[in-house]
Amino acid sequence: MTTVTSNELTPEQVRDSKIYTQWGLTEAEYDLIVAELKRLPNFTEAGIFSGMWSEHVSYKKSKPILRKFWSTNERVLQGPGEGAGILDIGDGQAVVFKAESHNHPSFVEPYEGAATGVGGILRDIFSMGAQPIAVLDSLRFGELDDAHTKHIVDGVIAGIAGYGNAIGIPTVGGEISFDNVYAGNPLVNVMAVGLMDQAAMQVGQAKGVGNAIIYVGAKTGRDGINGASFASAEFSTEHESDRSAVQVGDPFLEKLVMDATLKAVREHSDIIVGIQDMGAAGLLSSSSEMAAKAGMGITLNLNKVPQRETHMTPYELMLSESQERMLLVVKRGEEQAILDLFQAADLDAVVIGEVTDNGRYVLSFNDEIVADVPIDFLTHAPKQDLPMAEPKRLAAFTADQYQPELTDVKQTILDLLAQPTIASKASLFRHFDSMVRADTAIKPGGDASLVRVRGTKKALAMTTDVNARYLYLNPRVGAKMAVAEAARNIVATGALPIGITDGLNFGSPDNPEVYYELDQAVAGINDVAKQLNTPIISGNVSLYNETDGQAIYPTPMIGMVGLLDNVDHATTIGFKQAGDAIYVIGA
Amino acid sequence: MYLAKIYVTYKPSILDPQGEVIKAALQRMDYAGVEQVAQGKYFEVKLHAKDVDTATAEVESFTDALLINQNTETYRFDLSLVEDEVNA
Amino acid sequence: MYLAKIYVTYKPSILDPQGEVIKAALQRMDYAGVEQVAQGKYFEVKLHAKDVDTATAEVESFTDALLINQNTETYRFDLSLVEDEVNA
Amino acid sequence: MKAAVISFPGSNCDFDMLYALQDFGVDAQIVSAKENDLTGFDAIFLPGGFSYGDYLRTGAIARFSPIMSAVTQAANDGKLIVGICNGFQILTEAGLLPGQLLVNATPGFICDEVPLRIANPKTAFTNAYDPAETMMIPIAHGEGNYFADDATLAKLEENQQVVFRYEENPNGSAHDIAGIMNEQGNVFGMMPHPERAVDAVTGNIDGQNFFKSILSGILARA
Ligand SMILES: Nc1ncnc2c1ncn2[C@@H]1O[C@H](COP(=O)(O)OP(=O)(O)O)[C@@H](O)[C@H]1O
Repeated sequence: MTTVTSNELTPEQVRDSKIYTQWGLTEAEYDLIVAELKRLPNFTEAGIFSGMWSEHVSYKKSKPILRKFWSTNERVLQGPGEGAGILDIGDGQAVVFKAESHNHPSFVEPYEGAATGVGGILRDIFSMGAQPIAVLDSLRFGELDDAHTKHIVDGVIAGIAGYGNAIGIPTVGGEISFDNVYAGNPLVNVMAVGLMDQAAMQVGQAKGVGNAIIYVGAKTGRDGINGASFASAEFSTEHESDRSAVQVGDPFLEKLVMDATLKAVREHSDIIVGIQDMGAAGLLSSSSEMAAKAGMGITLNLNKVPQRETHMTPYELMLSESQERMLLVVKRGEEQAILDLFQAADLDAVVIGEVTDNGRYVLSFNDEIVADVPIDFLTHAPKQDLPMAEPKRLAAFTADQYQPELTDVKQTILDLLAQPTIASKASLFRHFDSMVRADTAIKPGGDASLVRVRGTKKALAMTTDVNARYLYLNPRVGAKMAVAEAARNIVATGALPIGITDGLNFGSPDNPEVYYELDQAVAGINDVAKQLNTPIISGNVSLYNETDGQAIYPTPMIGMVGLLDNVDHATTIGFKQAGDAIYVIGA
Repeated sequence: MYLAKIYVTYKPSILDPQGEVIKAALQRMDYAGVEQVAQGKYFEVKLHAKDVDTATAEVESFTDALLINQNTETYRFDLSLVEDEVNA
Repeated sequence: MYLAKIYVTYKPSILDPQGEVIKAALQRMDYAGVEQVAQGKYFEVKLHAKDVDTATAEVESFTDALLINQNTETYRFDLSLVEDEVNA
Repeated sequence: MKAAVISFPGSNCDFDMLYALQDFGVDAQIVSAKENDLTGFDAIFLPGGFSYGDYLRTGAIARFSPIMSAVTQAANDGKLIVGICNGFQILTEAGLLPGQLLVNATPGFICDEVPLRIANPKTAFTNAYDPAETMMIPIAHGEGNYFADDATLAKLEENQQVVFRYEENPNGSAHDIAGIMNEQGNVFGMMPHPERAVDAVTGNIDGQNFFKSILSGILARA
């Protein structure tokens, strides 16, 4: 039986007020929960279902399409489904990478939104046991003649710099373009790349009855409560009050957490069962997903959770998106070694619960059970098959619609070069430390960036690309072109493309035309990925990028990584000497 | 001319990483009595305005618009009349 | 418990680039009356001390030692007695 | 020669410095800022990064780390102390070097490679360079604007304590100062990062002579 903590709505009040709809649950979903539990969910339970069943956490709307991604070949050690994907690069080493979007948070609060995006993607990498070695970004803004857009651009650039520079992971590349379609929905995608020994592979699972759940890192505050359902709701300019959902990052603390986590993996891999970062829907999604993947249950004592603020409720503790927090599962009886290691780094590390074998998600608070639900049910949002329809505009396009008329070629070229999207971005990316770690072999300014693998001759090339206008004109062909462009950028450094991560930025999937674009973009990425033998091993989905009904262009950011066997063979973009012949190759 | 002294602090629920780090440092330095540290910003702005009401309105307007981040920060200010200086 | 509000500013001779940037931005935003902007720091420190003299001495000591850099910064502060909270 | 590279919480160029020293055959190791003894070392390096997040002021909190009394002792013993970027900021906060590093004249972090000139070729940090040489050294900082009062600046110039100057001042530093040393010439700090310019793979080896200078200086003393 579950009880209700004071001041919260009773289960009946939750039902009658339909407060859950404000958290993003539909009435049908609520009814399903009642049927499964055979009772009314209490306030905390309704809250955790709304968090877990949000699109941001469950991908309930995009999953049917994401399943179509081609994600296996001889190099893939870990495909989609974990914190990040992993590829074999030989010699017992592996490269780990993933992309993440922080679009809505960056619109609301540009500096912190972008900064915490970097913090989040780095946690995804080091929670796999990998040392992050590089960050890239992919940014879309409105046109620069608008003061508010300028404010967003400055904040986002400063935020990426503020976090990445401080934590000491170089931001080695990225891409930026400007188009008014993004004025109310800027895109802030970040990608991180890490390096690991295959022997140290960590996966986010909570196995083994009695094993300890250890909370590590920052204390929990009310930051970003309902951030996950917030990110999944269409943005309306009228909802100023949504603004409190933004969290603040602390790169200094994350550096301590990162170094200590990697040390724990190096020194205690025998007793660490799983590691997971707390991202969207914080403690709730990390703990329930770890248990679900292992087919286990979990019980947490919320009074043990380190708290920054007073009087926090179970609902708030579970849904808080305070940054710089991790969850570890450690073999029963061996906790102390891990606690000591983190405490030596001046970090909070606390046993907050344990793995059980009953398949239930049980939360206690002030000696009362405040939630008790089946984990499988909690972590499997009801699937949604959404209708798709070819956008009407596509049928309307004709091939000869526009013919450029060039009268003054020189002037046209100068005009093109003056376009912010085409002009050099050096004035922006010079704010990013691209050289820290002293491994950056090709810095921003070339086609792709190249980072040496210290101690070997190898290097990893990396790039982010997509031209969304092409997708607007033809989602499938445009997506193919994005992958092809990324591959060309990788090849231009001398490296062999080996894998892809993506950031799928789209409008509302409830619009059949947008859902069609998403489906076609994934198909297009697959087409070329298979030809190039570059599986899609990780990615991120950001939907509802619409303001007042106006969707962005379909913008699937492609992050690609390539492998160069001998860094001495790297090629850079500049012409080398007068008299060298210039070739144009390709179609 | 008016002098506005504007004190900006984080809203109560916002994380203040700087304050935490400074508190820990003071405690390490044996200032054991220190219980809590919050770091904010402090602005001194000199402005011309025809009267104190106009000055007040102006300070509120630009503080909201630029000096603070309304998502995370809050402020209070004092206003006083000061001598115009030739070279402020 | 005492609450010290500490206001830190640059010494007059020190160029304050952040203040200059803010002033220029305010003027661009048509706050034409703005004559001068200085950005400083503001700390709120809660501390236990047996009396006000001890508290004053403590605040002066740690502000000189840590909170300011005496090459470039100066400060003033107010001290007030506040309620102890169980969980501040 | 035995070198210590101090790792403060938040240092992030500690390993870059360690690897650079090891590339030159130096027996170098990382020493935590929580330690308090440096007696076994001939040279001490304070690396770049964001010690304690650079909260409050750059270097302000790190300066009170336990290791700093050992660093001060080593400085008084005449050992070489080298602070790069955040290390320079820490040395000024600790009073081992005069002045302070303020926010860049145009506020904002900058990462670039900038030309430096040698202001004093006869130091333990420059003796291997051709005095007329201009070198490109990476910078990466938001607070590298060197400030000192006029009397201090005059003294620095008179004693030839200015070691490197920017050819094109990127941050507003007084007298274009990129690096200075103390009067005795054993404590040195600079904002640019020579340790990022030692390996041909990164496309820049202009920092090599910095390390060669230190090595030959140490050998000459021994
Ligand atoms: N947001 C950014 N962050 C870091 N580097 C960037 C960013 N935007 C552009 N760059 C760098 O600028 C160079 C040119 O970028 P871009 O104009 O997008 O070229 P391309 O179209 O060839 O990809 C690349 O090296 C890229 O890494």
